[in-house]
Amino acid sequence: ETANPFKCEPGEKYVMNVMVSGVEYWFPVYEMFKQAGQQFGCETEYTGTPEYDVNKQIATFDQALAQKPAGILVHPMNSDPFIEPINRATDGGTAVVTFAADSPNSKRVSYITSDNVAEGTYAADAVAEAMGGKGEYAVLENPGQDNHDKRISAFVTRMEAKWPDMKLVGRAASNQDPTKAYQAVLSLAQAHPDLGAVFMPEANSAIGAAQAAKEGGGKIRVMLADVNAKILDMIKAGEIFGSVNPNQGMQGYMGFMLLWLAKHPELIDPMNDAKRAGANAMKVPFVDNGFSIVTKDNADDFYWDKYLKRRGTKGIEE
Amino acid sequence: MSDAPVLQIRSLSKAFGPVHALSGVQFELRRGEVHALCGENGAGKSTLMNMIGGILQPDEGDILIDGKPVTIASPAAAQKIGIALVHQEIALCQDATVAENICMAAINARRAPLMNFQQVHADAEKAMNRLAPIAVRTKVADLSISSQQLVEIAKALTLDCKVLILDEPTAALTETEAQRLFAIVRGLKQRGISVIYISHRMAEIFSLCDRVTVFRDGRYVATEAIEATSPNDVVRKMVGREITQLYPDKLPADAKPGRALLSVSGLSDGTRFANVDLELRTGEILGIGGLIGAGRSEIAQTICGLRPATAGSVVLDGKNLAIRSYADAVRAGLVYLSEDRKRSGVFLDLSIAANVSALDLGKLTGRFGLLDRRAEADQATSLARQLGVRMSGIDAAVSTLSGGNQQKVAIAKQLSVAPKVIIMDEPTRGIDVGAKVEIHRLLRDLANRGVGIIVISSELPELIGLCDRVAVVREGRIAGVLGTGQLNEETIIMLASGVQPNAVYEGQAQNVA
Amino acid sequence: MHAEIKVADASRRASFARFASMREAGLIVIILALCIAMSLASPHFLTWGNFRAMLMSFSIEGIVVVGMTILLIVGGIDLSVGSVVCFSMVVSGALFLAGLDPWTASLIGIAVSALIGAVMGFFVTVVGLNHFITSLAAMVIVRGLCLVITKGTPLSLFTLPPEFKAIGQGNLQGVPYVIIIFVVVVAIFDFLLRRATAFRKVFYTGSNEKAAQFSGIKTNQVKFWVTVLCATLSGFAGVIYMARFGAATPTFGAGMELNVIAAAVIGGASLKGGSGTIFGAILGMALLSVVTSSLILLDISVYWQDMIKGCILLAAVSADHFLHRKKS
Amino acid sequence: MHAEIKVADASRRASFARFASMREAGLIVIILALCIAMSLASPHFLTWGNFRAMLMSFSIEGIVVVGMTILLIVGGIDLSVGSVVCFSMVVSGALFLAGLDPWTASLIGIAVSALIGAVMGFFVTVVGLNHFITSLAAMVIVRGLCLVITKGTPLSLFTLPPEFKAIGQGNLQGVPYVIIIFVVVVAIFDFLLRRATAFRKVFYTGSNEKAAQFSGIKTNQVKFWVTVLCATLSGFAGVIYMARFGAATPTFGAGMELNVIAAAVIGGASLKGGSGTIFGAILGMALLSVVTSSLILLDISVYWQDMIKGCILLAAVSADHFLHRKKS
Ligand SMILES: Nc1ncnc2c1ncn2[C@@H]1O[C@H](COP(=O)(O)OP(=O)(O)OP(=O)(O)O)[C@@H](O)[C@H]1O
Ligand SMILES: Nc1ncnc2c1ncn2[C@@H]1O[C@H](COP(=O)(O)OP(=O)(O)OP(=O)(O)O)[C@@H](O)[C@H]1O
Ligand SMILES: [Mg+2]
Ligand SMILES: [Mg+2]
Repeated sequence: ETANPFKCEPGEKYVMNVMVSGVEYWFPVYEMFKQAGQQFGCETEYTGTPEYDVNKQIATFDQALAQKPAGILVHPMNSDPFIEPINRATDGGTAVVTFAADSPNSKRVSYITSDNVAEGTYAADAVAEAMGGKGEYAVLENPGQDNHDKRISAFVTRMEAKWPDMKLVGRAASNQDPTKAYQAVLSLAQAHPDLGAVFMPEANSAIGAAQAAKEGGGKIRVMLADVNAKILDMIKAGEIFGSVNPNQGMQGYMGFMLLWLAKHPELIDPMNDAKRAGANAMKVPFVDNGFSIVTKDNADDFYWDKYLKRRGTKGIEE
Repeated sequence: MSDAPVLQIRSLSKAFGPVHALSGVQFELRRGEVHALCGENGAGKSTLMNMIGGILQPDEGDILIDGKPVTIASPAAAQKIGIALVHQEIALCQDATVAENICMAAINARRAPLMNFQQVHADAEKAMNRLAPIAVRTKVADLSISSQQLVEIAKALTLDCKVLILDEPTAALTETEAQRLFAIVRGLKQRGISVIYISHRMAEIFSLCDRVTVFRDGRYVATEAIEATSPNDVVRKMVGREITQLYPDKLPADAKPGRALLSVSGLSDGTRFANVDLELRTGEILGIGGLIGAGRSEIAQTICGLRPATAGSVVLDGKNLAIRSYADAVRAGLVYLSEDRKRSGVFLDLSIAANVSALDLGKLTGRFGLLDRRAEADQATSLARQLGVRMSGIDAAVSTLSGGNQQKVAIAKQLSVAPKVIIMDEPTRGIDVGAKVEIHRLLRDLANRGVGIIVISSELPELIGLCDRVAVVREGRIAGVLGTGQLNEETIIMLASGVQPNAVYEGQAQNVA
Repeated sequence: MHAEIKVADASRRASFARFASMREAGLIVIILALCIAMSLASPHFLTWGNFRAMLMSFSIEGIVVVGMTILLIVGGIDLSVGSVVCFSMVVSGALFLAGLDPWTASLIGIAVSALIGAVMGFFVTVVGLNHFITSLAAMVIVRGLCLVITKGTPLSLFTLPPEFKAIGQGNLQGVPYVIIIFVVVVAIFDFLLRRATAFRKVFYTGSNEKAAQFSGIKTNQVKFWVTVLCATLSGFAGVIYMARFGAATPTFGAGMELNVIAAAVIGGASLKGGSGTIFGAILGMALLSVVTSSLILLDISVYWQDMIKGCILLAAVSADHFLHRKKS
Repeated sequence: MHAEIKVADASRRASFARFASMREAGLIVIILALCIAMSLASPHFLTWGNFRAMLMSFSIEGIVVVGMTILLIVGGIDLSVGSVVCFSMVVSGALFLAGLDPWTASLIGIAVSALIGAVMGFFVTVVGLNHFITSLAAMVIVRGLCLVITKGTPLSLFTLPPEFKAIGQGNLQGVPYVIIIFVVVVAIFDFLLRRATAFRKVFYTGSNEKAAQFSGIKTNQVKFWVTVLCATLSGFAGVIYMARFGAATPTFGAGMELNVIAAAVIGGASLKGGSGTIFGAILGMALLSVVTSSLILLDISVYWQDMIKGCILLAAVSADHFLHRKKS
């Protein structure tokens, strides 16, 4: 009798929860999350703490949970601290899917991310190829943030494994601060006049690093992960070599799907032990949303404000 | 053993960098005596006391207690061997109550883990009431400087000591409180407690003490029994010269009254005083007397715009003074010297020169709004010389000066401008006899040159000796104005307290007993 | 009978006067006003779930606030609290992973936190540096130690025994242990700070160090022990965080110091020393928390959250200031 | 002849004594010692390129340090500097993108920064809040405004005309304009702070506010204008950052306040007011910068960098303290 099962009940609400909620990385994720929600006739909400603080993020998660939503798409700032809140949510009937960072030991039903290791690996290949497989490179780090650390270590590992003539000459902590990155790259360039490339796992440092590289005569290739308008402009101008950018849109869209499915396991009659074991039959442990390589040629397609204008939406404010 | 003096100092020296505060001084305190220590400002009196009290360590020399040499490493150590010190500079915890301040040493020594506030309040009340009825639950920050001085004394009195050191305890007190203190000191003496008493008031020394030791320039000069000496003699030993005239000549009685420089009428602040009328004429020095807490300082501060008035008017040199802040008053030529030099008189961390120039920077400002440092130095040097400030140089921080010398810097600041009227609140507080004479002469000179001078003082001889007329304040009202002919201690005390003088002293006697 | 009414009236008035004269009265009024406004604006506000979330969000940090307040009273400051919280987590966590039982590991974690406090106390009292610069250096050094120990990756303490995790995650008839511990710590220290002889010396030292010395108080000892206490409480908080999160992240607690100091200052502590109460500081913390969670509940756009939060904070502090000033 | 030598000797000794008695002497010695050690350890240290890099890395922040130092001297503190730097960038950037020429846009950016200072000054002097809490609220509010204006994404100011970008990126015969501007600002304010009448009042107010009032100084005015000055200099720094990076990022400058305050305190400013010099504060900044870039030059592991940095900082400050104390 139900012509279309892919519809939400009235009041069925899905929430996305993040830390440092004011930064743009999340916006495309939520945008597609929201679009999926609209297509299903669901309510969606964007929540999180503006601060970089796991304790505060958990507080917002708990608050969202207190309103008994159907599902939460969460980016857990640290994995283990979220075990208890996620389990509490799941036990209370709220589906939880993690994205971009995982809480593997919790009862979340799915995890969707781009592959940090693949991102780091690709970045390494791209840099090394451009340098003819030979030269000096350095990395700027943000020690302590898991996905950033993964990208860095994948980058370095790949260099060591596949590009024996690429030499790692420096590691400095820039902690997502453009001025620190600026100083670090200037210092590195002093110590290593032949420095040919620098890689960093996020976009904030890149602004400072690129400026330093430019002042150093433009010999240093700046490679990073993530993009924003400024980075895109610099890529187009040749001041930044390139960026690996996760496919945020799919992260949001598929994230919603995974949540919705997890909330509606009754739609299938599982051909396994899920029912007897009391497990969620719609569990999809891992989804890779892929990533793009942003270079001069395709940079134009990644501007967020242009996308918003084209779509006529208000982004996270609805 | 009982023959040994309670406290003996042998060839003790102390230097602060290039300044030799004390060089080879000696001192001896017998059991049950009240021993006065005299000397000019900066002679090293407080420095010596600070070493006995464990706050400073001597460079050379010995301190003997009961004949045995001791090292007094800290104030706690001093207390342990029975030395109590009332500091010249008030050192109280402003955020704590009077009671807690008074009982602080006891609280510190207390073994029980929890406070017994009832006991603290009771003990403090007992100690405080011997001196003055100050509510022990008030925060010290809410007290005037003179009340704080009383708290400081009460604090020392609670200690179980055999040597009590009083470093200028009466500098901010009026006759009434001073007399109470003396009665207490005499009681202590009877119980065999020895007292070192530092003061610049000769009358007090000669009525209270048994012996007197004089220091000059950080050196020991002499020790005499009180009966064997005279105030003039002590002053001569202190200053190194004879002081013939203690106070400058007053206006002749038949002099024509000058024009009104400052007229205050109907001034009220809504809380502390009401309906105050005052008039200051050119050529005269007007005194303001009264008991502690009578509201003298408040009246003066209100006249100058340092506190808000609710009613009344102030006319300065014929012009109605409509001021919103003290800065306006200074601009109009009306300046005020605070009685509380530490809290509002000087900048302890800044240099002497910077302190002296604080009141009128405009005068020292050259082109482009830059400070003329040479003019600043000249001004500071000349005023410091005039007032006899003992210092290592005008670049020294005021905190390195002795109490009296800090007061001189505060006065120098007022004198650095050329105001129409100066109101001085306890100007000679802590200042030695010689310098006092000099300051009084300066004030008289200024008065003769047409500058209006108002002196608020708790020291009756100063009011009587210096001023041409004295207005007496009682509980926020002018109780009366006394002219030259009427100026004597009894009349002032009577006006100030509203009782016959004899009755006042009897009341005190009962209180003490 | 008429007289009786009057008496009751007078005593009511007296107890009202006592309330109004409390330093904390203004804050309580403001927080209540905010809560009432919020419960009208959002049906979700006045729910146990929401209150639990708010309480949980500041209980552990509240323990750090206790130490900071006492340190502020003595005239000090500790910028390293966030690092020390993290260090305690990391040390306890690493020891647990190395095979120690979690209780011993936690005790050691708290002990090394106290040791850090002692080192800071040494630099402040013996070397003579000020608290600001000492604790700033400690903040950087201790954070560095966390990185060194963890090599930058969070320690996963999934294997912590449930009875240990219960400290952070369990509850007693619906009331989380974390909240109970918080309330007990606050109550004890609030009481001690008001009544204990030893803690009065903290006020005296902070109010006028010289005067305290003149009364025989060994102010350096006082400052030393308060510094140690603050670090120890931070270490204790770290252990509870570990139990709560089941993890030790090397970046945890960054920026905590500002929040903690802000709470204490809103609650009446002065950076100049000599004043402050624990109850007030906790109210300050509560105010910050209520404001933050209100904005989230009202679904205010994240772009506007910070701005509105700051404005409410400023308004609340100004209102408190006026209420308090009128009183005195 | 003998006498002549003596005179020369004496004058040399006198000028040495004058140097040794400077508050900054200790810091200079320590920084030089670090530099010598570094030039032995790394051949790249003693190069113009490296010094240029170090100077560049702290020159713009150095302008903020100037304002902060003056504010600390008056007894205030400003936690909002990082936010205001960012706000000035964001406002100027947004206005430029809206079509204004960059110079006018920058002037407006600086003006609104000054306005923020004025609002803070109002709350401090008229309402009577303290600087800490006022600037904390301002920090949050202004950061929020940055988010509101940028909607969370960096403004790309790629189209800034080259003559404007030159402020941040160009150089005059090899010396970057940024360094020139920095040196000029520092020199002017150091001079003014030592010599100008107006700035003398800052010392009076910070040293003893009540005594300053009793000297006819309108201390509230002084505090107000110093607050405005600090915010204005932050705004100025923001505009230069914009010219350097050609972007306005809404998260820029977070955490800057601690660095800036640390520099001033290392350089001799006291959180209690009344003391501090600009030259000293800049040396403090230089010390922090030398340490940071040394660690990078020596290729120390990132995990150890923080720890070593903190230890050097602590050692340097302790050494300075001893040098200074021996002198006095
Ligand atoms: N901390 C210090 N640093 C430098 N000099 C000091 C310091 N303390 C005191 N002096 C100097 O030591 C000398 C003696 O000072 P002291 O306070 O003992 O004088 P005093 O006799 O008590 O004077 P007064 O009657 O004014 O109180 C003075 O010249 C003073 O400048
Ligand atoms: N609550 C307070 N806080 C700070 N200072 C106060 C307070 N109450 C009074 N004072 C200060 O105390 C002084 C007033 O002293 P007091 O009330 O004893 O009057 P007085 O007649 O001047 O007495 P005396 O000068 O003999 O002490 C003023 O300088 C005033 O500034
Ligand atoms: Mg003295
Ligand atoms: Mg008075």
